[in-house]
Amino acid sequence: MSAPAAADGAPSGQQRPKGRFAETLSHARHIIGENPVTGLSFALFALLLLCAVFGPLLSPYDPLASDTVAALKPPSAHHWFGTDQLGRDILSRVLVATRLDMLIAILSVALVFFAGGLAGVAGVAAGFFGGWTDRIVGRVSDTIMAFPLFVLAMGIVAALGNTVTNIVITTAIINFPLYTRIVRAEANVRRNAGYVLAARLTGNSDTRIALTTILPNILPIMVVQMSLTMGYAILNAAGLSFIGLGVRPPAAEWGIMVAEGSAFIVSGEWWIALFPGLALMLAVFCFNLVGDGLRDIVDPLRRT
Amino acid sequence: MLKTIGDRILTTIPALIGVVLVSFLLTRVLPGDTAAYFAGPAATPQAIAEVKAKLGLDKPLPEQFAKYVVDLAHGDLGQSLTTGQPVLADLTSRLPASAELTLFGLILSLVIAIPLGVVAAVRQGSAVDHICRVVVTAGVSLPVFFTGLILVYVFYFILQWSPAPLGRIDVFATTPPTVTGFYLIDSLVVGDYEAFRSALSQMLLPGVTLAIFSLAPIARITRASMISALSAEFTRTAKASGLSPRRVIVTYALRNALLPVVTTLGMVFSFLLGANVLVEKVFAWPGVGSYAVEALIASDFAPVQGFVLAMAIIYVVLNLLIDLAYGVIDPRVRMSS
Amino acid sequence: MSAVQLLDVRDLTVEFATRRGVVQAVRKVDLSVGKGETIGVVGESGSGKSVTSYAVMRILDRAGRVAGGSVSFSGLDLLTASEADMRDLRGREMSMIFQNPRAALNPIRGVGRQIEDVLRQHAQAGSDDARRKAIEALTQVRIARPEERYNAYPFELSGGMCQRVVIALALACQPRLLIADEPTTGLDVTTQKAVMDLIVDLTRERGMSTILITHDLGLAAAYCDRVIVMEKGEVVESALSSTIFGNPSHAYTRKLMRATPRPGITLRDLLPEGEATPLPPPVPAGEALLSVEGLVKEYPRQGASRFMAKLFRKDVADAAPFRAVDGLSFEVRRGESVGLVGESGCGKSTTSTIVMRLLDPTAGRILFGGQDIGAIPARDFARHPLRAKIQMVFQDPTDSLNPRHTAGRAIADPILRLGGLRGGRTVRTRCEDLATLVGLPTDLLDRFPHQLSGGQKARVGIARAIALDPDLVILDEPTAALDVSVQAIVLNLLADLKAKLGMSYLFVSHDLHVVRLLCDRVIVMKTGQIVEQGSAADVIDTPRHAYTRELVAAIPHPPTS
Amino acid sequence: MKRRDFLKSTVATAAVSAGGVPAPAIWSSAKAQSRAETLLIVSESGPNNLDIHGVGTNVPGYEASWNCYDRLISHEMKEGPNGVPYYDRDKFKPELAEDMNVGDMSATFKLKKNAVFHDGTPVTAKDVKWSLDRAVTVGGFPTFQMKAGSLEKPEQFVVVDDRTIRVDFIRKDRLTIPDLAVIVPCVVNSELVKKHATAEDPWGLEYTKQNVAGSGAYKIAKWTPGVDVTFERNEAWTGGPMPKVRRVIWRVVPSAGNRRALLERGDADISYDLPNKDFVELKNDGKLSIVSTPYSNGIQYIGMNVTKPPFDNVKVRQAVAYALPYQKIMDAVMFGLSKPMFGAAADAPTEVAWPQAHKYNTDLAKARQLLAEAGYPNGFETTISFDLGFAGINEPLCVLAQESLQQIGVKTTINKVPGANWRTELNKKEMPLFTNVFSGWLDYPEYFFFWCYDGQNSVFNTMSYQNPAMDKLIAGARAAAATGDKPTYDKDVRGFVDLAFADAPRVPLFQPYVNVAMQKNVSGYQYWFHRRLDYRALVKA
Repeated sequence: MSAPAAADGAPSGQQRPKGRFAETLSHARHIIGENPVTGLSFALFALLLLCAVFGPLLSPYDPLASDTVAALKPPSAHHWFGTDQLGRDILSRVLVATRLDMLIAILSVALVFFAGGLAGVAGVAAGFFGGWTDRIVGRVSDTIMAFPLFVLAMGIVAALGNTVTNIVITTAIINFPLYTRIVRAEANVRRNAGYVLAARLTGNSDTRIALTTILPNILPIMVVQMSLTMGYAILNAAGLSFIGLGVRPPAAEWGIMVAEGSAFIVSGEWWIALFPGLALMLAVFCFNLVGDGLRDIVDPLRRT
Repeated sequence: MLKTIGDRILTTIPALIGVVLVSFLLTRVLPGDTAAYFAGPAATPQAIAEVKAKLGLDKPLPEQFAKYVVDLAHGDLGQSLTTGQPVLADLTSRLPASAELTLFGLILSLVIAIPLGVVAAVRQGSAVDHICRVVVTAGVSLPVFFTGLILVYVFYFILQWSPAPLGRIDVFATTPPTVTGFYLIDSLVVGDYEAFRSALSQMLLPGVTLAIFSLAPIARITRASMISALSAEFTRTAKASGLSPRRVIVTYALRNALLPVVTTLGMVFSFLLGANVLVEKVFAWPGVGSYAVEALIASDFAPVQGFVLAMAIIYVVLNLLIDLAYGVIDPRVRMSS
Repeated sequence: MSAVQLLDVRDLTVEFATRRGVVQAVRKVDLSVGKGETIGVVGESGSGKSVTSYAVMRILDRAGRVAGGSVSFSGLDLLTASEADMRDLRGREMSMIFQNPRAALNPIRGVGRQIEDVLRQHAQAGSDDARRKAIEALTQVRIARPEERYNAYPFELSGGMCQRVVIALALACQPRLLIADEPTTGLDVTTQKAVMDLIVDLTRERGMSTILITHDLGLAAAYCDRVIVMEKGEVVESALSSTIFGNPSHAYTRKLMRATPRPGITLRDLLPEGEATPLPPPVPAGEALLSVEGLVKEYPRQGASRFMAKLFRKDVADAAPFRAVDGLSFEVRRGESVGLVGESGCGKSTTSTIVMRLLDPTAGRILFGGQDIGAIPARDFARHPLRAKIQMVFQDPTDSLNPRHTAGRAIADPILRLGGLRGGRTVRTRCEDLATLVGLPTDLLDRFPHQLSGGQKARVGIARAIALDPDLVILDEPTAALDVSVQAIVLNLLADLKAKLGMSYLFVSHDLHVVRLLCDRVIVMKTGQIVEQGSAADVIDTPRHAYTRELVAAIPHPPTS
Repeated sequence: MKRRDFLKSTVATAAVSAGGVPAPAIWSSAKAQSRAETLLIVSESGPNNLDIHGVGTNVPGYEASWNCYDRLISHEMKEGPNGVPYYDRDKFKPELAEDMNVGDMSATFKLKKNAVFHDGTPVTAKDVKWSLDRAVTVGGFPTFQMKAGSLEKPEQFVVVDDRTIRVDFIRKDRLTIPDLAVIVPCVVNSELVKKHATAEDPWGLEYTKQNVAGSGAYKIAKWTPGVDVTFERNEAWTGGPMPKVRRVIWRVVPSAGNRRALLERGDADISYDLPNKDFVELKNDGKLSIVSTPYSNGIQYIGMNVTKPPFDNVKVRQAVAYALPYQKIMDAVMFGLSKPMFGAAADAPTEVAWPQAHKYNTDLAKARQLLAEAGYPNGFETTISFDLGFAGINEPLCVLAQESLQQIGVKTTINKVPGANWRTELNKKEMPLFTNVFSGWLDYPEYFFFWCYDGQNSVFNTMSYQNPAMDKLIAGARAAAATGDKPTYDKDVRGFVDLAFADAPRVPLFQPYVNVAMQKNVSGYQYWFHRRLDYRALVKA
């Protein structure tokens, strides 16, 4: 061939191109460096994971052991967060609860991630919108959206029983439309992209395009959504606990601890509700900010 | 005009049918036994069976559903066990309370969140931006019932700045005559400033609770759409034409940025209706949210169904209104065919 | 040069803070504009021509800052002037117009109001006469029925009309300097001519100075007194238009000039001197490969916003369907290259998409090698054996590559799906062969699209299209998004490949010069119909149809030496 | 406190002056006036029906019925255990009746001459008969309650003349007269209700659900279901001395914390449902007056379903009885506000009374030993259920029980049953282990045992306990009570109490207290068997 290749050199000089992963990592480092709040939230997230894994080892007392003599003691050197009505150590309970709350958040979000994501993709795959699968997915989402979501959650838990499994399933159900909506909207943006048309030209069926071309490009956005919905999952579980439909006692869970403690606020035992409330807030707060941070990391516009 | 609105409403019918069906099925598997409730504390199994037959609960589900739909068509939503009233009457008497509170919270939230989002976008990446982000995220991270309880504790119990959390109006104030059902408006209509003041001070804490919870979505979307509007080419034209920063930000960027905000409002409103359920419980607010919670806890299914249906209809109407608002703001939507 | 310059830029250096440290986008640029002078600033993308103008207007975005030099505007130092002073200058003393005029206008504000905003800001009008003056401004840019247009929103106006509004906005306060940043990019040639003529007329009438920023050397030369050529942030040459074309002194200018398609040259003439090899001999056209008969595509007029339209205007009738393609018949023979030319909205893209079998026609037959492929639904065609035989090169090389796939994977995709090849090694070898064929270094096969240059991406796209030895390749404006020097290379590559592989091309383009260089025959389309077709040379050199004549005449002609 | 008052008043004045119109000043003084004559009650839930005969009337509804309707007779007051007026189980006073004549197989009542219903029509014997007929035939709870006093058929109620009614006994039963003084046999304005009766609803229940058709001391001025009820004094009341309180507002405040805050701030006058801890603290605080009275004939207990292994084994039940953390529950759950029902001295004789303490104590060694003897040396797994409607007490109680049982190897899962579902669950008799409260309106041991331990296996025999020896003792005591055979009665009562303790199908924990918190200026609280408030005696200074 005679046409020269020299005229259009690579943009970033002769430096060996980094792998996609390494590049994402360095991008992430940049984002975190640029935004202190994001950096802090990632650190907090790591701390929460640590508590979830090692919580039982870290807690100074048995979170379930009652000690009626030491009931309702304010924070002190022995009990940093004080004790509750039955004399249980609140610090220990808050630490141990991390695991259950994270479990509810992660499981429910993982569930809806797969269910919602797959339903969305199925809709996309069925002939790039307009297929009956898509219509069904759309109708189901519309129906769920038309419910006041928290009341729907209450209804399902009340009907099926207040086990952790049911709380997880319920949370997944009420978040379902969020995911299908995102998948549909993002797929819609991309369905006329050149590379999607190109994939059709190279003999890919619609289903294959949806799975191998569109889905991987939507995945990062779904991951961002995941971290945001994890926060809502915990708030939702807490709300259910407040009206008595949460997890079963004596399991330590932040929402139920706040709910139990709320009766003691007026009488001055603020610590019973405050510390689990703070833990709850911190976790949700952290998930939200991590979501923001992830969004910055996956956002192609923020890459230079 | 009416016909097109009608057409638009028709498209929401499948979702409404879904809501009716799901709420029916859901309430039928609620653990409580209505018949046992009606039969009283010492009922024998036979007595319960009799009540069951009387209420039609012994019929197969499809038959019960058919009856439910027929009743619905006649505007009969059934009777509440907990209040003993027809559900329709309960809903109509309580809906204004919830609507007033939710709207109040939403307006409060808009008044705070939009300027906050604008400032964060204009000063993108600055300390102000980070602080706004942290504050609004903290707000949405608090469980609403917790916020409510803390506010009551601080502002009513400790500081005594707020009146007793006893519902919509002071116990000893006269309730304004019903015009709209919104106490703030009704009291002004009759010129009863005492009632207005009382209603307003009662609404402040729950309203603030809701507003704190809804700041984040509004502020975030305002910030995001403001950033894209500020970097839009028409904003650059405005700047290059020497327009004042105020004009550039308000007339050019903000007006455009409000379009996505309006779209989000529907989502935020339904989000608030959900949060309302808990807020009403904390503040003894006589709205439909607390009504639904009590009913659900008591396995009282007629009110739950009625509530869900009412909310679904509100949601549909709201989205219609938002579409209309969008058309009013955006000439492209209004005029393109 | 006259002694008193209106704008005098000396040693201007602009830096941008980026991820990889500080980048100098503009380095020690000198530029001066005299009263009544029109200066062209020419360069390829990334040459710093727009940044220079933003620095002058002081509307650089947050990341950019002026690192050195001076800018004086009729004696006032713009770099040290207060922001309030600058605001007063912008729009009143110096104005700017941009490319993509529709986006440059506030979409939800009436155009008249937007002009009023500027007038009032600069105290050129009060509440009583603002409307009158805005309408006057619209009249001056020769907008028909200005009173009616006053209330129009940008989306209701055509691109050319929008650009007139933007010009009206810029000239409303009678500024002394107008900076036009690619004012015609994205507009059709006929519109481009009208807009440029308008700008030149108005600025001459008022004795204004103008800076025209463009990538199109021909355009600059045709309309400017002097031309400044920029490359990588630096000024490489500054000369009078006539001399720059007659006797370019800098190598870059020469290269740029050569690469600009113009009448009376061959493809090889586009390439820098000494790099051109003889063109392969023309292939005699064989039997008909593709014949399209009576092709029609209709779209219902009803959109998603029909509900809105009905709601706000009562008189929306159920309009007849819109005919994008209206009874088209043509053929492409084996080894032939056919150009499909027309302005935006003429139906050329719809036609190519239907031929591509990504869209079903409303009526008509598409015979490919004798088989009516129009009868096979588009959704089933993906798995049809003939799929491999019709391939396409897309307009935007960036958009057409999956950001998550490496170049190698993009090229391998058709081989794996339709090529019947199996085994990592075989496929890899085939990819490397293809890469070599299109002149893509094989070590780039492991890169992701964002790590490749525009030209490299175009090569990947071409390699993918030819991977299955197709009979027909549809080229959808394959060079529209590329700089001219890259375009020259890609066009030559395409010509070489065609000769080598014996393919036929259907080349969709709006650029008559390019079509003439690459194609044997040309089809000119207007509103869904063919107005003229024939050999490329005949149609362009001696157009018979009035529309074709108009198109040819609208192409800017640089002064020839 | 002074600063607070000052703040409050300045805020009020500021608001008034800010109003800028003369009207608010007038409103405000009227408001102060009405505040002084009004009693504000706050509670967790309100009535769903104003008529106790109604279908599914809830407990708050009983309070409305008690204050708005009159019965033929009522109880006298005596001094209770804590010096508070306490209804006298054995002494009756006329209410609508001006006198009562109890014969061998009937009782005759003469109505007050000037007794009128709220609409002004006089109360007649016809109304009384109609009302009693209604109670025994309407079904559900009222009919059941009437039956407890052997009041079963309309034929038992005979109109003698316009102002005289005779109640015939179908059998000798010492509960018949007391049963005429409970809430159910209230007298309804028959003419008024009949006007609203329909073929499907012959007793006019729909009408009386929303409207009061009685002659009682209070009328309902306004009722917003689930929100509030406003009672106005009936100025024409003849049933007793004119009540002191002109108006009662009963406001539903679901949050217990808010109820306490309202009381402490002085905004509410009375509340009787607060967590025990709050009552204890408020009592110690001294700003409010707190009255605590034990439930008459009521206990909270842990029940075991004797048909479900391993609870069919008496040793397992006894092991549970020895494993329960009685004192911990008293301290941490009840905050001392209840009467212990455990740990009676080993040599203490069984009393002829109910409730009374049993002899079990927390003794884990003994519990383990019993469990081993029963064949469960390593314990077993089961579920402990409670009524979510009373989670404030039940939840910590179950958590403590769970923890304690864990130590003898019994692993339990806690099952929260929503309030509405609790009765259904009890009726199913499938819960193996649970906690519950039972208390009888009629304060007689044999009444309690008949419902809770008898082999007829009523809904209140939550343990499905069936033992012929027990049945015989209960029947013996009931017969002896009717005939006044005190020695037999005493022997049988001691017998069934001993048997209940030895067999331990249910383990009493404590006798709960009715706690009422009132502002210091409120007085006149009386304890009634129904444990609700009687507005007629209350006084606000």
